[in-house]
Amino acid sequence: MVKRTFMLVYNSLIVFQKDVQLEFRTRFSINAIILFAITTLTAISFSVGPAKLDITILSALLWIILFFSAMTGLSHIFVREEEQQTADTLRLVTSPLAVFLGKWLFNVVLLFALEIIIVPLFFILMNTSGGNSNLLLMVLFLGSLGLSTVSTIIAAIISQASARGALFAVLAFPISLPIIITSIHGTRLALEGNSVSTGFSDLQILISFFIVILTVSILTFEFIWKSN
Amino acid sequence: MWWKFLLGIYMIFIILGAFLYAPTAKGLGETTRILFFHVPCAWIATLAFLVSAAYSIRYLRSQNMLMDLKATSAAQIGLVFTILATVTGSIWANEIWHSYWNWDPRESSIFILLLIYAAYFALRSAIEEKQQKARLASVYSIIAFVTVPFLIFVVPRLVESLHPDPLINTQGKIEMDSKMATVFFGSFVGFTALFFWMLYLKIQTVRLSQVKIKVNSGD
Amino acid sequence: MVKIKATNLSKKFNERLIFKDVRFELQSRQSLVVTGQNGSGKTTLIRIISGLLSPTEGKLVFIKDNQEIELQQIFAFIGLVGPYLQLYNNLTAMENLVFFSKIRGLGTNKSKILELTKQMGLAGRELDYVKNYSSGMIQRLKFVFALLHEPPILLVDEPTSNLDEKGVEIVYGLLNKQMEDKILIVATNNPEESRFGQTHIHVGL
Amino acid sequence: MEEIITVAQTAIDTLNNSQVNQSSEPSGIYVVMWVTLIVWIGLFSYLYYLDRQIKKVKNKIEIEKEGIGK
Repeated sequence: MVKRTFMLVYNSLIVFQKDVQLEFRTRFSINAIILFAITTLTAISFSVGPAKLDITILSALLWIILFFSAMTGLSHIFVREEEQQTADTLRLVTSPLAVFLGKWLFNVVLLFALEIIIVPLFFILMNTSGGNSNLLLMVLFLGSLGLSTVSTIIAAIISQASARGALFAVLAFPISLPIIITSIHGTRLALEGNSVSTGFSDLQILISFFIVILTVSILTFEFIWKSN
Repeated sequence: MWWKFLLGIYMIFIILGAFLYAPTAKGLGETTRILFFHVPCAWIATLAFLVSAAYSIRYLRSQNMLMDLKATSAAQIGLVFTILATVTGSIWANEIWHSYWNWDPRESSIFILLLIYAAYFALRSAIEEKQQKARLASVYSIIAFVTVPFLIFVVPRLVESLHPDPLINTQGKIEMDSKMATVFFGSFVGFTALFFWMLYLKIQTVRLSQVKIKVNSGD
Repeated sequence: MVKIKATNLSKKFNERLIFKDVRFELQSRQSLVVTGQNGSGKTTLIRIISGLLSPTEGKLVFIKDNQEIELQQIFAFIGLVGPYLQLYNNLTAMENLVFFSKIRGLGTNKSKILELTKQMGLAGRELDYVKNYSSGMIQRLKFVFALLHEPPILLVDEPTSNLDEKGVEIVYGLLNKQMEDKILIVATNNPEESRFGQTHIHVGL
Repeated sequence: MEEIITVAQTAIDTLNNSQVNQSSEPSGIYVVMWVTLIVWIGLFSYLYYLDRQIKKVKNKIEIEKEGIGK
């Protein structure tokens, strides 16, 4: 049993490494996701002007930007494989789970890379202080972990359907609502400077949602990946 | 076949009970009676989704198209009840809070369920090949089903950040005296029976439309 | 010793029958040729045999030392070359092949890769991007990909598409070599290639 | 449709006069009426849609049966 899990982890890392290699060559997803986030952010801060927005709206805005940036960039990882007909080659060489974990890891890293750029920029452009930063970091970490998991499994589904682009946000939005709502609430608490303990129930929800969605994705991915 | 006739009579009693027998809750006046119709619709919307997800799991395990057909039928009826629940909910909200929509926890959960149904059918219409459509739609309904329970903890947070004043939530718990409770649960049972009858009807209709006339050729 | 047994395979896409009652049994040193015009279901049958697609009816069984192999494991036993299988254009040929050999658990094993690329006449071009390859070269590279793990079963869908005569000669030599001690299944509508199979199946109504 | 509405109307009037009208908004009961109507009209139209489907299937079977008969 140990050998099989080792093989699984090893294969997932190879899939991940291949996707990173491909991404550096084309830089297709990273450009799409960062450009989208920056344009949305500047558009918002431009229209808001110098006014200081109330904290609830700010935290809602932050997560809306993150959600829709995810919708722009996180589906390429599967859609590209199907469009360039390399998905069948991949089906021949490794197990579905290794493919899912490799691509899931890629989306998690991609979303974190986006956040490293966008979140500081967000606070600068919206001229607000970070409030209780470790609560904020925890909410951001767990929220985007859940968001990238939902985006990965939904991307796998739409890569098999036609009209892919429009469908991605329509399918992913209701599923990620629990993350978005809880993260907005958590971010608001953080920006108001509350302690981690007050925001603890939000973190609990985010962790349990992430674990549940990852488990169900692992159980169902095989049915998405294998065409019958 | 007699139980169908009885169900009709039973539902008539429920309506009469709702209008004449059950008292009204204080502060809500006559509009309390909406309770007997709105809440069962919302309950059926969730029950239909549970039934659909269960059939989806059975489809994935058995690859038997009949399971997918039942899942879609349950989802379609569920969508009808979700729309009814959303409409009746907003009418009731307008009566009590004088605004058709204010993201009260129940309204938002039903609305999110409506979004999930809409996404489910959007996905189904985006795929041509029958088996692939069944497979992907089943997976989506299972994933969506797993996220629905989280809404119960999460949606109140949405309200708390949008409507900090507690007035909205007073109506959360309605104390029901015995008369009201009997009509309320009676209506629940009636609507559930109605749902399963409609489900049976829908499944038979679709199965009939797929029947092939087997030509018993002599040779 | 590997065996494939297929019993009355049939495939339907939304009520459209592609083929039915396909039956064959193959052991080492036996080969099969599948013929039929394009769109007749040749490719669908090959995809079913390779495990990419499951049949509507019928059963496909892989047996190794008379023990049935699980569906997930059969990929290690199969090499597939087909027009619908693409390699990663934005990676070089070597990067592609190293990725495939590592993920098949063979480590980087560059020596095998170089040996196969030389055999296919691609020596010296391993570090170019696949997107700069001509379609003939890509077809040859697909053979390298398919033979990397020395599969007991080689499935080839239209073996000589886009190949010049030099390429055709190499591929035919390769198919003959495979027939010597392993299983070969070729799908083609080029009558000249039907000599590669003792048994023949014609697909299409 | 008109008779049904007048019947409902008389039922409501008798109801209002017979009970002491405790609720401040007399219109409350009408809202309940509308809600009930919406629920039953919704269900009725869905069942009518199902009925249409069954009729379509019946015609299809008839045609196919005639086809075989010839």
